[in-house]
Amino acid sequence: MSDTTVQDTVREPAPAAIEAPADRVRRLRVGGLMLVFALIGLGLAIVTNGGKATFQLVSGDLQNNLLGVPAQPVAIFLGLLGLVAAGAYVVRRVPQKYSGWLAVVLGICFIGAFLCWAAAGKTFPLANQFQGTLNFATPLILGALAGVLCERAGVINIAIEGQFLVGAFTAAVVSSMTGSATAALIAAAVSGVLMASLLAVFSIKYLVNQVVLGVVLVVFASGITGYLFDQFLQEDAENLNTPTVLSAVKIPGLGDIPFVGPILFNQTILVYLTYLAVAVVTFVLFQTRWGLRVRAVGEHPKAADTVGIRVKRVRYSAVLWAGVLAGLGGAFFTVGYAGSFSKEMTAGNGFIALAALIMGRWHPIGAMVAALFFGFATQLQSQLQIIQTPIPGELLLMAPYLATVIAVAGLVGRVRAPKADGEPYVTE
Amino acid sequence: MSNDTTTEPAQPPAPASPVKEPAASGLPSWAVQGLVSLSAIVLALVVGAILIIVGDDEVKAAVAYFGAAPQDTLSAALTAVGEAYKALAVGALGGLNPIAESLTQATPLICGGLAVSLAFRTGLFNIGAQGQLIIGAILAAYVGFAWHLPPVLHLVLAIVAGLIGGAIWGGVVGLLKARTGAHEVIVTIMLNYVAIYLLQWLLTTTAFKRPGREDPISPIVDSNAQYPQFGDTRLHVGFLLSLLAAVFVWWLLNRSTIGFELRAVGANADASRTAGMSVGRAYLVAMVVAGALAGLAGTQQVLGTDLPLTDGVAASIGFDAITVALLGRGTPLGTVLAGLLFGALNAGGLQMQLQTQTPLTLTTVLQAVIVLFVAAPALVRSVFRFLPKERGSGAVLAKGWNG
Amino acid sequence: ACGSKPTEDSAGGGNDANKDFKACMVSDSGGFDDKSFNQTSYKGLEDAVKSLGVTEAKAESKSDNDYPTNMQAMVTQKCNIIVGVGFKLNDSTFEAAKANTSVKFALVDPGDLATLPKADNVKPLAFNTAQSSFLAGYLAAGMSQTGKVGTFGGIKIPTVTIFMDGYAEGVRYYNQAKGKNVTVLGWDDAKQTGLFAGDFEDKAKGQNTAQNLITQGADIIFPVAGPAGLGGLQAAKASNGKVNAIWVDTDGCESAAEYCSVLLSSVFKGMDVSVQDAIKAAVDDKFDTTPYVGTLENNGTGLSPYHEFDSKIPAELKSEIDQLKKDLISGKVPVASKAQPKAS
Amino acid sequence: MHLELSGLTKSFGSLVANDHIDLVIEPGEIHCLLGENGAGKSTLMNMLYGLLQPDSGEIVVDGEKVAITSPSDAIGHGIGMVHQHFMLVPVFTVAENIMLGRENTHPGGVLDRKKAHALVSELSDRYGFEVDPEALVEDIPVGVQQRVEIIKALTNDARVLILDEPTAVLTPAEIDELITVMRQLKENGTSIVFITHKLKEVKAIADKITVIRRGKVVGQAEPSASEEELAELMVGRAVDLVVDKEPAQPGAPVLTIEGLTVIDERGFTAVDAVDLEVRAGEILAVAGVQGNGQTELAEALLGLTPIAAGKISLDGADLTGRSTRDRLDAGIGYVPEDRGHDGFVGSFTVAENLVLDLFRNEPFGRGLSLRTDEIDKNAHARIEEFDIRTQGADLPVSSLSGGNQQKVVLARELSRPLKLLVASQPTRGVDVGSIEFLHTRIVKERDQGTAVLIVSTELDEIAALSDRVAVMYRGKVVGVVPSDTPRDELGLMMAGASKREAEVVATENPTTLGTI
Ligand SMILES: Nc1ncnc2c1ncn2[C@@H]1O[C@H](COP(=O)(O)OP(=O)(O)OP(=O)(O)O)[C@@H](O)[C@H]1O
Ligand SMILES: Nc1ncnc2c1ncn2[C@@H]1O[C@H](COP(=O)(O)OP(=O)(O)OP(=O)(O)O)[C@@H](O)[C@H]1O
Ligand SMILES: [Mg+2]
Ligand SMILES: [Mg+2]
Repeated sequence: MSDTTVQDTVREPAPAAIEAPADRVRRLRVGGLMLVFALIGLGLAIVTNGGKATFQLVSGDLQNNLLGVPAQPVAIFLGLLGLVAAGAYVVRRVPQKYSGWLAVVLGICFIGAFLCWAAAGKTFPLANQFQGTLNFATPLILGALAGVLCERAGVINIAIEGQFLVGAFTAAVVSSMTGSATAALIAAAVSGVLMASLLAVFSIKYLVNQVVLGVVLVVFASGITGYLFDQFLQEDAENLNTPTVLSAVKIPGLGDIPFVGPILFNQTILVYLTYLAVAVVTFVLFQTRWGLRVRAVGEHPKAADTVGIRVKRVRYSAVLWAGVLAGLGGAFFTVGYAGSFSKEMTAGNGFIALAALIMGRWHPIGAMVAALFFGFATQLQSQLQIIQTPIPGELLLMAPYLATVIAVAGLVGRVRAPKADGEPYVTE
Repeated sequence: MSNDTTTEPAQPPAPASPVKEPAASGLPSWAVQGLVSLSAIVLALVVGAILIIVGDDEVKAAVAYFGAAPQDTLSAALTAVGEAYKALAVGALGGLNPIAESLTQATPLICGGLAVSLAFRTGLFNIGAQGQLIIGAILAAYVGFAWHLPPVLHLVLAIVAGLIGGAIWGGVVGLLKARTGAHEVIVTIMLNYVAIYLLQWLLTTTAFKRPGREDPISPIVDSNAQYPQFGDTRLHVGFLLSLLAAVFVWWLLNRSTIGFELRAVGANADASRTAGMSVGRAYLVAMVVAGALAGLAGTQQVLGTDLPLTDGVAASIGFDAITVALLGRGTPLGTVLAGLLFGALNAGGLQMQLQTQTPLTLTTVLQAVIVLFVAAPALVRSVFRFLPKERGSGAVLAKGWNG
Repeated sequence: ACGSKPTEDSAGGGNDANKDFKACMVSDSGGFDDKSFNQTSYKGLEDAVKSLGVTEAKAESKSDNDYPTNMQAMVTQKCNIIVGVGFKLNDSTFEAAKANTSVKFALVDPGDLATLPKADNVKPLAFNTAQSSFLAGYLAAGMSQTGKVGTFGGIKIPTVTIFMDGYAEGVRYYNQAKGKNVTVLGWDDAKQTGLFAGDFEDKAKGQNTAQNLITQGADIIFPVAGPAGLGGLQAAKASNGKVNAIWVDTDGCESAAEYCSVLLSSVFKGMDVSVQDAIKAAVDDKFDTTPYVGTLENNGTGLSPYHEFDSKIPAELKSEIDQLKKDLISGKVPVASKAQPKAS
Repeated sequence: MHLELSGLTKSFGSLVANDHIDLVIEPGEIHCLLGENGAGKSTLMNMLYGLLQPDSGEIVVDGEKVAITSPSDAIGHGIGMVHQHFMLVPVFTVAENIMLGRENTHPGGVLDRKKAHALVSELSDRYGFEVDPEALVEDIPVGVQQRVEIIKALTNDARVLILDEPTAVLTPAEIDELITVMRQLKENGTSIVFITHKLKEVKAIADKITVIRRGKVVGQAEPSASEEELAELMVGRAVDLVVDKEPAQPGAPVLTIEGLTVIDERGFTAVDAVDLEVRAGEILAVAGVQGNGQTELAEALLGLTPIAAGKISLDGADLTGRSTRDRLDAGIGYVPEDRGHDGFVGSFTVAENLVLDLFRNEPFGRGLSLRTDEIDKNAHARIEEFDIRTQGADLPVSSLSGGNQQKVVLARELSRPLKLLVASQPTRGVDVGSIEFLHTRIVKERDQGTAVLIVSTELDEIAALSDRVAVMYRGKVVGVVPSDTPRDELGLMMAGASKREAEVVATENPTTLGTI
């Protein structure tokens, strides 16, 4: 003990016997929710019809690539497995580090049991489930990534919906006029950047409250695209609103992997751009100089300023790059997937993207997972409406939204925004 | 809008100077703010004029021979803009009926705006006024048409039902936030969808369908359950309730112990917890009251203007309310003023459409641009350099997700 | 921008025989560009302007709040006839009609005729699209290679499900007649349950919804979802010829020409014609208030031309459809849908 | 580097924070700035560093007039600064914080983390700091954060280094290290502007002392001047540096803590089975290096942090599991450690903050309604009593200087009858004049029979106030010692030594400050 400079920077880990009260609350809350789901799963398993549940593994002809399983036994097995996982979580039979996986196991078991129940005696197109998930999720991912970039830099982006609309509009018009997919995507990105520059200038330069600004920009985008649609596109749809939809490009090799290949690697360029965007945004944010600075100005702009970083400039660049992503996300609604533009066609997807980014804790991967979760739920309800389950259609329509609330309240819990998110940086 | 700045929940990062400095022009600060807001509206109208000119058929026709007769383009443009704005002004303010119409349009916007303001002052961002309004409207309408009660009592019960409906829908958000930390932005967005699907479903049930009709439309509520109207206009007592609600919110925030707690939690949750306040309870209370206010807006929709319950009952009031609230800087007085502005624009916009066939989408753009400029006094100043300087014109309600 | 100024007399142009007659229209909150009933009705007004030379005025409603105001504004503008579009305008139309007995009113798609209030100056314009959708169902069943046909709606309301009802009945009739077993995915008319996108705006969602039907084997899609339904046509288009579709409300080859290549036909709803007729009657002083019900018989609804499929649809099927149309008109083949407008 | 500030003036509204300040800093000198809270020291330095723009006046570097409009200009002129409030990004690692703004990168802008890591290790070795480059800043104690700040400033190879109150959160041993580092830098020709409220440090290291009062330079002093002289120059009146304090008359135990254990959010044991007792009329000081569980102990007493085990009772009544509200109502007054975070609501007025935990009680609240007249009346009384320097009770507290903000918190807590006062770092960052007042006030509270528990890392404060001292290390109380225990010994105990070890080592290796 002669070295008087030794300071205690490290604390001893708590003895395993005592659990922090906050952890206990969380364990019981999450565990309780897991138990409820496990029991629902088991309950469904018990009422599952005899007979086979058939899952179609590869899109295409419904007669091929089928996997038939005895519905009830499998459901009961999954139900029990889920119950074990939930139970193990509640009584903490697995080291803390792995307990998250229990939730994943339960999730899979629950969905499996649920599908067995729903598809007993019918065919459930599993491959299409994933395909549809991706379709719903793609614009959400792009939008949420745009949000991540903005908000990591400290600028709240509620305007994703507006950026979507403008991107969709521009892509449709440019594609119709030039016939070029590349031109359309570039134009969408540029229009996204234009919208983003409004967001940037008004929030960074004119210090407008960013929440109001976002909402207003959505209104503005809906108004301006609507007005232009009314005044021009309506009248000359043939030349202005007949975009060419991107066609799927199969990636040689990867596209041939059974099951996942056709789903993941036979997609349009926009979907590949989305994959790329997730990877790039993650890498750039966390591994590059620019990313470090972006995160710094979003957390503690003054600290960044004191080390000579131009806070506003970094914010501008982040918001404008985000515009590229949001514009591309908008392009999905027209050239990326659905063709011609119609008013308000993004139908609130920008707000769902906003929710996904918060649910994903302002992390690109988290945002992607949240978007996929939402896409999965939406696609599932649509498929279930077709195969006719005892669940009323009205309830199914609400299900993705309710599921999100349950997931957020039960599993995600408290999230922490970048510290300076929404706060303009003012120097004297 | 309002000069109630000392109670702003937000502080720009650098604390404002502690001294009240007289405005450079010698004008009182509310006058300066008013002048700036007015200039913002003028600026927005200029932008709108450009759009009108671009979209106007006669102008398009005249542009075709611009080289031959440029004055035609000019006069066509001036006529198009002049007529459109004249219609806008007349539709909003030109007489008793237009004014009543503006006030009618403002009525639910004010209540919705208050719902957003109140939550905002507690550090919560309530995107869910839309859903809360819908649920309020559902319950109020149900009580209104399914029950048959004496006058006054019926109306009161229907209003209470609406308040309860909104309060429940808002309360869920507050409860989840307090208990689990679930972010209110996500929950409110999702509950908006749940509410609209719930409404659509209810409208297919016999309990809500109008007898003899298969359409998703409810009976009109009993006349006993309708807000009394002012004369022949569509303006109804609900408008007075909106003003009362604003007074109530003002009292709650500034003159009650509960409001003290809400504002404290909104401004600094940690210090509030340290001072013995229950942050969770504040969230719950704020969302319940906010929900009730949005529910009140719902009652104004179904009990006020002779409307049955349909899936369009909420229009976009819940979303416009966000703009209204924030344009009003989160204060009750500001919210009322912003609500009136929006009401006037809505009423005037309809008239502009009718008279000059200007699409409603243009009104939407105009609204957006006006708010943008009103919220950015610095921009307006840089355009109109003659405007007197005003202290603290920096951040307008700067505030993020972090409360 | 360098042309010469048009001369005065050519500027007016066209027919202005009745320019003192003002025909007006109020949309519901869907707006006039909804690619559905508002838009088609408005086309009727425009046609009337062209053919009769009347003056038009229109009021688009942004929300349900606007109906009374817009109706009143039209009255104030001294309209001779005011057309309200959609059942949501019933209340305000009848109210305005009562207060302004000298003005004539028409009401497109007012829902059940039997329970409609009576007024001396309101003409309801209803459509029995169950009949025409019956034909569409028969056509779809006849053209399906997979033995499965699909349909989906925007929101579950009678103006939507009436199409789906007729479609399902048509397929069933085909099965009975031919001893086949074509199934309908997306709508069970007995249980009144089926597939809905949840709104009328989200085209991508509509497309994905259609794609889900296609995955289940449907090769003819019948989307009843306005702009979101266009997504269904896009899904068909994206299938490269494997899947085709039938459009609703208007002839899709005209209103959504880019999808003509996948459209077997469309179930048109002659709102434009009936609106124009109502206006014409008013102009000619022959206005009456007997509800108009567009049927196969009066050609107020029916199947649009087959356009690009004209050559691909077997002649036999075509003639069966023609026969079926006659049988439906004569009542020999009954339509069960409860959503049909019941004339008073 | 020769630096000259002449006629620098800065006002905030009508308040002139700096009024024509002239200052010359010679190469290789350590120049101390002294002044009361709110005197304008930080304002002056912020102008020098480009964070604030002067209204008038100029900055001359090596004979050349320069314009410093942003920190990057300052960095460009070889000026480095350690700020009074940490300028660290809490969610970044130490290495990330240090590389921020001068990142080494691989091609394509990819961060070279290895280099940053090495740089941190190198610097912390060179100056004897122990800093883990990969630790998240929010996870490390404030003292270590301060070292990170210093490393940050050092990596710039600044020729003028501004240190704005760097020692407020350091232990005596850490201050010693810092002084050594400052001397090293001085030898290399770096000039240092050093701001502190601790006169001992000033005397130990300053070459030159400039005193600022109310925005004006009021004089220079020699390091040989006595503490009393310096204090008087600062405050403008004679200051009692030693609190007059009668010996304690301890009564019955008021606060009893048994086996208190707190597990923090990261799963570490922050407070480890602590037993303590505080009696009526005595001041117990909890000493310890920041991050050894004192904060959590205080928070647990108030119910702000849930406890994992143990029992807390006040006057025999069990408080365990009760809400914060109940505990405040039971007669606990609480001054939190981080006033800006937990002590007040910055955007609320002084008057509102003075009733932040009283607004529901008579006379401020009656039923649901708030009686603003009573609140105002109270504010004027408190402002008078505590000499809170504000230009009005209706101004936001955030506009007050640090010392006055602290007075607002203390005034509030002492304005109601208390059984127990828990005060964490009651005078952190407060000038000597205010310390005198606050200490006197706390002792007066004790003399009225209130039990007082002070949490402090400040040995001077502990010596001045305490009747007994409990030293905490890694969540445990390593010993409870009398208040006259030598400061070197306390310092060693705070580093984990037991009382006996500490006695031995302290006599063998006296520290600079311990011997002054
Ligand atoms: N007295 C209370 N009643 C109800 N809910 C509460 C109460 N106190 C806190 N909560 C809620 O419980 C949740 C967890 O509270 P906790 O005190 O752990 O959070 P916190 O201290 O704000 O978090 P952080 O440590 O990140 O600041 C929060 O949502 C909080 O609002
Ligand atoms: N951004 C600001 N806006 C308004 N007033 C300010 C601002 N910054 C500082 N002040 C005021 O200027 C005066 C000088 O503050 P400064 O921070 O320079 O004091 P200081 O000498 O560093 O005090 P301390 O010892 O408490 O750190 C104080 O009265 C303070 O309230
Ligand atoms: Mg200072
Ligand atoms: Mg906490």
